[in-house]
Amino acid sequence: MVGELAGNYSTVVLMFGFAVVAMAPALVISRMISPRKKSNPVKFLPMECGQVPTGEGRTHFMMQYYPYILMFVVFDVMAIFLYAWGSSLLEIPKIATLPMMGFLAIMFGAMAFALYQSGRRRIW
Amino acid sequence: MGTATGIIRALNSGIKHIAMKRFTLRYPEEKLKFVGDGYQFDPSTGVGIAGYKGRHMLFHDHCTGCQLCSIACEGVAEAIAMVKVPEEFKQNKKSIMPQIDYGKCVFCGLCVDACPFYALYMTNDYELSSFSKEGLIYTPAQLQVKPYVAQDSEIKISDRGATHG
Amino acid sequence: MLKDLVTPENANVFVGKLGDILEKAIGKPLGYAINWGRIWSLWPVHIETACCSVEFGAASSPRYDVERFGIIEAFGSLRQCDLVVVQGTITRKMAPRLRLVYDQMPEPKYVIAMGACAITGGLYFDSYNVLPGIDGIIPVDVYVPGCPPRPETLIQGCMLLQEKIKRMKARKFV
Amino acid sequence: MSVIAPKFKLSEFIKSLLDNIFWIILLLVLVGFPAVFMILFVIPLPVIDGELLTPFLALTWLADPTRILPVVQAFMTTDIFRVMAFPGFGFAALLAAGTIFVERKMLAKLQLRVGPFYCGKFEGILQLMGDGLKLISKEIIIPAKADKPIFWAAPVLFVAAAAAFVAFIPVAPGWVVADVDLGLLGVFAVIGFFPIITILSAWSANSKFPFIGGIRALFQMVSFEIPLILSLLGVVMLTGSLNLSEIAASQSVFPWIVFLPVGAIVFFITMLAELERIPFDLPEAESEIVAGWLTELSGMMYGLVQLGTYLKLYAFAGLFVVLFLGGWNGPMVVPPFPAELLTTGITIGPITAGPFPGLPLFTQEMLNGTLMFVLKTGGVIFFILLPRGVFPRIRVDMLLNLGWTKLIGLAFVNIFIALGLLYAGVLGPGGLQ
Amino acid sequence: MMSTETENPPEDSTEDSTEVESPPPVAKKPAAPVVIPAFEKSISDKIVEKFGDKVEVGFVKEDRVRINVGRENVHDVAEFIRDGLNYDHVESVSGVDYPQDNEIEVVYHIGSYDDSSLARQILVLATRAQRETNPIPGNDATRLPTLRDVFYSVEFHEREVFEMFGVFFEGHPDNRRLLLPEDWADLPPLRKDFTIKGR
Amino acid sequence: MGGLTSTSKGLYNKGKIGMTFKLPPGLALQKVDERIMTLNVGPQHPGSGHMRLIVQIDGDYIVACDPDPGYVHRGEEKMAEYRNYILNIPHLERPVIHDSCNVLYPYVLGSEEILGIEVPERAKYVRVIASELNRCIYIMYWLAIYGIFLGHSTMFMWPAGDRELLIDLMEKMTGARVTHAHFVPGGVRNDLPPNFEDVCLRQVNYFEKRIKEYAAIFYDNPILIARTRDTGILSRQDAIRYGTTGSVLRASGVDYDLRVKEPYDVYEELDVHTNVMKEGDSYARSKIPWLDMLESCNIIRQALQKMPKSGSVRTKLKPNPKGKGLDSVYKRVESGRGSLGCYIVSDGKVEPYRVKLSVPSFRNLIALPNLLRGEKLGNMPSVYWSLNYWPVEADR
Amino acid sequence: MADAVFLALAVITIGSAIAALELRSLIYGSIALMGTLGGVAGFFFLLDAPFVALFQIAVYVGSIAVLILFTVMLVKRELIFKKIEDKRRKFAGIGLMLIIMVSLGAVFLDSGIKTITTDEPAPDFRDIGIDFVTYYWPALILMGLILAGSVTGSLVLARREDVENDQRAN
Amino acid sequence: MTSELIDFTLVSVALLGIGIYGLAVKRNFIRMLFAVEIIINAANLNIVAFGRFLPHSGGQTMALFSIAIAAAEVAVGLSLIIVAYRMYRNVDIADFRSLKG
Ligand code: SF4
Ligand code: SF4
Ligand code: SF4
Repeated sequence: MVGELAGNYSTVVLMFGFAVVAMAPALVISRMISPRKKSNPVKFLPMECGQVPTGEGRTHFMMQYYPYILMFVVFDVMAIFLYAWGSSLLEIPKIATLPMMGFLAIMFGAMAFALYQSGRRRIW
Repeated sequence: MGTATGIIRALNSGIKHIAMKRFTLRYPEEKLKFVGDGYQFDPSTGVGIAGYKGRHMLFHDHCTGCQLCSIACEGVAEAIAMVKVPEEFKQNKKSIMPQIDYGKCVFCGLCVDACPFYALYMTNDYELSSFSKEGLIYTPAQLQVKPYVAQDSEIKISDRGATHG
Repeated sequence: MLKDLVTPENANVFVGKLGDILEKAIGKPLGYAINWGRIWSLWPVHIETACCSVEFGAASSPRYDVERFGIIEAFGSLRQCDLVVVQGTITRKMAPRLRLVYDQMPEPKYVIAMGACAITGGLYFDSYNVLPGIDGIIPVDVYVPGCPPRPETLIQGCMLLQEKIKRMKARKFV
Repeated sequence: MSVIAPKFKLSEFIKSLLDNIFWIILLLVLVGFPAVFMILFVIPLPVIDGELLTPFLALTWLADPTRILPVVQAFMTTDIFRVMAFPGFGFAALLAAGTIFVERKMLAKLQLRVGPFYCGKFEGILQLMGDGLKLISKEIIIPAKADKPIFWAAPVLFVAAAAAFVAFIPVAPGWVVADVDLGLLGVFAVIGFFPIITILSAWSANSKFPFIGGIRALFQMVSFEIPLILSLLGVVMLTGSLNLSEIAASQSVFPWIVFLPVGAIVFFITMLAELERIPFDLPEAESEIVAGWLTELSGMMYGLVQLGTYLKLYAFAGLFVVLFLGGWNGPMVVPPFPAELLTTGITIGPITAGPFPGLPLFTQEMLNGTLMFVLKTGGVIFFILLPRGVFPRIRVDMLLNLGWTKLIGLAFVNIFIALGLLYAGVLGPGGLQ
Repeated sequence: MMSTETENPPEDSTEDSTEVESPPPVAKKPAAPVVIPAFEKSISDKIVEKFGDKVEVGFVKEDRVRINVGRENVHDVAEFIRDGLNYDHVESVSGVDYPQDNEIEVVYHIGSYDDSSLARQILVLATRAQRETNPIPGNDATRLPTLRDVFYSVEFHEREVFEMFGVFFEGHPDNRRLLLPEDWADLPPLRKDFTIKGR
Repeated sequence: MGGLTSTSKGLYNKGKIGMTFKLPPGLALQKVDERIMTLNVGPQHPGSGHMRLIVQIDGDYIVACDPDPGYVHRGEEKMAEYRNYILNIPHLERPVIHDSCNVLYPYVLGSEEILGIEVPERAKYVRVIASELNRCIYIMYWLAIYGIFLGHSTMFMWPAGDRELLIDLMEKMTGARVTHAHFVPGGVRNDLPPNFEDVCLRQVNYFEKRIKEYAAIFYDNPILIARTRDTGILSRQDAIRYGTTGSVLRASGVDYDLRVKEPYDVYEELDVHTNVMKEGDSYARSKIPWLDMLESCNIIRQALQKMPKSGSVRTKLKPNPKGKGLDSVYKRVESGRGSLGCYIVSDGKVEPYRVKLSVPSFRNLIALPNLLRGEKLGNMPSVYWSLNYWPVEADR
Repeated sequence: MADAVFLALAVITIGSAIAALELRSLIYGSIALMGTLGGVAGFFFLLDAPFVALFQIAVYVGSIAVLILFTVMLVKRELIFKKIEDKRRKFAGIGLMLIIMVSLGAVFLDSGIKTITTDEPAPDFRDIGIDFVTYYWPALILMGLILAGSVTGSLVLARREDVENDQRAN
Repeated sequence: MTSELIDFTLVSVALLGIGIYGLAVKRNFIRMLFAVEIIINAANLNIVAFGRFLPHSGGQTMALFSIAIAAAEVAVGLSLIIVAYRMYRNVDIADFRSLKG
């Protein structure tokens, strides 16, 4: 039957949904029973250590560390690929480890280069 | 390896302290004792040396209304005002006595130093918080009251740490 | 017919009546519970204004440990705090900031004026740069005198504040 | 004290409606409860223990409360119960709340002080309740230029994602919310949501400090995800399964930490980082960026994020236990269920109660497994909490360096150890386990 | 009974000090100490030798030497003090207002870390700026050359003197307000004509 | 800023002065203006204390930092011109209430010289004991805040608790926890209480034992070392050039301690050891005060031994003492933060003509913008607080 | 049951795909894109390919979406929204879309796959791992090369070694 | 009635159409990237669906490879965006055209 495996995973969604259903009312109730005063013009300004905020709030990007995010996208793929291999390791012949080692070697090379690049903070 | 030993030493030190005695003085139940070894406090009259951070105590039968305390305080915090008191004292012809505003007083004790007639003293009654500013102004009648002193805790040092008790 | 009945006014009357009933039914216990929660969870905002902050620090040290009363020292952001302990002198440069901090905090919020300086200006009553007390800029709930107050006095002030919150009315339910 | 507003406002109306719904529920419970029994005669009832539950039987609960036990038992096998109560949300939230309290008390003890003490008569036991009540009655401030939908949704989603994470953790044999073949991969998939929620929440506040914190959190979580994933590969290789229950069951003799200590250490460190605990709490570093990405969250939003954080903490600790410490395996300490309760009932003095045919609600294995699991989880949580008292916070560049060089290297060492163990025949088919 | 010593009874003249017609304070120190310490004397001699009557020795006490300079020469003298005498940092810069002389004195206390023979010594370099009755800080004649390029450590001190006395330091890169509120519009507060209330 | 264009000769051109070398060259590109963000750190900020730092950051690096003190400027120097020599005491110790004996010390020494008073021998010893105790109290508080700035909450609690041992001693001695007003021209206000020596010795010994335990959790903690080593390096030349003082100076390798170099009161008779470290980084700056505390314990023990067991502690003053005509003195002492000078000008009236406190915090502040430039944002709290800076004192 | 889930997923996926392209705000667009990706992951679940589904969530939602969000936040200038699309172009695009949909859909509906249905169990996920290192191993190596190349290339692209050129751009 | 191959195929076709529409109409690089992602997903969906209905594990393997390559592509594409943004402060394709001249 198509789609029978999906039922197992539905509980995760159920859990997720239950948390949403249980927590959203908490916010609503909180909003209902909490006092509110609107009269204050500065109250809703962004908080900035007792100063009236200046400038744009969303301009901080640690570009010095940007390569790490780029690396993450690629090596995340690699790491989960390894699971496909690792979980079936007991069933495959030993010789079949070699391609995986080759794959790892290539990735190590790339990782070494990437780490070297990201270590040079001045170019980011 | 130095890093690993350092981390383990730090963790060890932390865990060791979980077994140590607590240092906390449980304040509303226990209060620090101001008598005993090394303290300069006279529990029978309730007065301490000038410099104790507690409210003042005024002996009505000594005060002559000479205003010297008020003058001394003027250079510090202007906390003392001289007010009329209803009773008559023979040493106090003008019937004025100091009234202290603890919202201003900084507990420096210069007024105690200044009083030549041994009428004003500092005590160790420090529980002065109040809901209003007016509640902080102590009239001569209030200043006359001898503070109730129930302070009995002091630091005890043992092998497993210092505690109060 | 029915359209005439379901007008905003009628709905409002209906809701208001229900709200009243509700208020009577569970408003009181809920208010009590909320007040109880507020009493035991006073988080002071992290604003140091002058030297009294030393004794404020001492009050949260192991010896006096205000966390026993649910007061957490060194809380991060003012958006999560409910108590301003004005720790001493407010200079003219600091006053607008203090006001801003107070304004930006969420309701309900309480103020403790700690130290002679915060109450009346104290030692600096004649200084050119010091405010004579903070009543002028923010409403104060409890005054803690001293220069600086002993941590015991501060704790006593916090207990007074708890007393005061207990008597305050929690917000109406509806 | 009438509350009639001069003008009709939809929000107020909805608010009042909600109140009324609450009120109606109250009435229903009082009046409607007896009515339920009437209805019982009309609707079809479930089969329990091969026996149809008749309305008559159902009504006899009133006479004999023990007869409700089969129904309870039947209910406990449903998904709803698992999600809401036992291995799911309720249990995790309880443990999370306990963690918060224990953290405060333990930290206080380490620092030679008392911690919460007066709230609740005994040792401040009600402190959390006080905090919760306070938070729920606290105003929620939405900054003026914030992106409102995302700002509102982020705390809820955070809790929900943490709850979804909890769903994968097996507590006792058979007691897991989602018993899936690819549990571990599911965990990775769920972990991937946290950086997104964090950065969206930080971005939506439109304020400087939250955004710095969010960016830091993003970098931190993202770069520790890879060592996290890699460090668990060893276990998967040795077990040959991605099902967390199977992995736990496979450790009945040795927990994997005996063979893969390196992986366990790496996983522990990455876990600390993913949880933003000291020494890796850079996204919330007060002394640098106020409260990091939590800066603009006020009132119950903050409370929800805290709840989510501690749910996540529990889930990670549980994952550590399942993967490295043998899950529910352990010596049997819970005594077997007294059989005479089923047949003769229990006699205390003059009163005899029972027999209880519905019992036992839980099997002995399940109770023991839960006990073992909770004990081990408690131990792991202790070690997660301990660094908070011992270490200072580290810096973001140190953190990234640590994650990308040292931890990934160690994780690969761990993989090769596992490979070596497998191919040398120590473990795996024909080996020890 | 504890012993409270009451040494200072009546202090009645705290506020009104009209009894003494205060002598106009002048920089010239009349009474030199009886024993002039030798080492300190040698320091002041070196300066006098270099600059002649451009400088004036205020006093030579134990560990303290005071040099009074006119505002034209203060930069040169300071450079000589640094390069020739091995003093290397300024401990404090204080202004003193002398309304009677219509001058504001700026006093640099200069010390040395590097030279251990000078460790005890403080060289007091005093100079005077013209005082304005109606000051407009920064835009009037109350000016002095900055010593920041000679002694880096005076940077914040000079900023402070600027806002407290209105002495503008020419050549100082960053003559902004430091301690006072941003909206301070009164007289510079440490001038003598700035009186505080009730006193 | 600035300061890199120094045209002067001699000492200043020998070494590399420029902090610019620390800036990664990519960051010198300030024209990519969107990358630069201005942060207000303070005054309501857990990592600022009572001041504001205007910090410009590019990603994780600080491009410029402009300290903005003055939030506690209370005009003490102006007030001092309106009070006589005695009444000045309470407010002149407020700048650093937890180091109040030391902050009052130069003023008292100076006014003694102006008023021409001799101090009894026993009073001098009492002063030394009080001042050393106060130094420890100050450093413990400083250490506590340093701990919390580094995110180490235990390191806030332990010092803050253990310092109470010494506060207890001070309380026994003077009656007050922090603001003692104990030193007056002519001696000290109160004699030591009976049996003080034993209590003092016991608590100081225990205190010393306690602070030695901080090594494992703090000073030898590898994470702390990795975090503070090589951050905010102040070279020896720069330390001298900026005129820094106290622990900042000694951490940069300058052996300068006024208790040794210019001993006041009875320090000549005591054996004082100066702690010097070469590195000049945050770690060294944070370790020096700790070593200082151990040294202070030694000094206290010596002083307790050598102190005359009885005798007067206060020379009586005339009422309303006056100076002898126009006079000026500059006295300095080594406080918990460094050399603290007091410049008193008297014109022969009952009030001083001008009192100027040259406070170490204010002097160390000059180093801050230079140290922070090119540093990572995460280092800001540790570098800032390692300067041994107490904002209230700097503002006066 | 499966049908209801299928329908819901289809609506979510297609709806959020449209939203991803049409929402004004790029941030919301990215969130909608996440919805699309998640919806496709849901289809994978329905197709009994949980490994692919979880891989999709972990990689697409967990990392690619993060990267996209980061970039979108970085390039948040209002310039992005300034250019208004050509109306005609838009209609042409819609027409193209409809043509493709209708023609391809007709082809599929017409073809034999309409009748294909299966009752066989789904392949086990372990087969994938075995496939990887046995039959498809050259592809695996190629895959490694592509990934390595992409990380190298993107790093080389994104860095700013040519600082002077950059200044010219200002 | 359970869902069948044709249903999945139709969804995939719809996604493909939307993707092509986006690619054709949108002038914003990031949007175009979105469109590409949608197309890739449509393809993946087809692959996996056919793999399921003609039971063969190759479908899933193909999909895995495809996702991985998509990740690589996104990494490179976003780097390109960053570079372009840094140089032109704009993410409009029309402006990139000026690169030619
Ligand atoms: S208290 Fe002393 S000084 Fe004050 S008025 Fe009375 S007698 Fe005079
Ligand atoms: S203690 Fe000081 S401030 Fe208080 S009344 Fe006496 S003199 Fe005034
Ligand atoms: S009351 Fe005293 S301790 Fe507190 S701030 Fe004012 S002067 Fe400082």
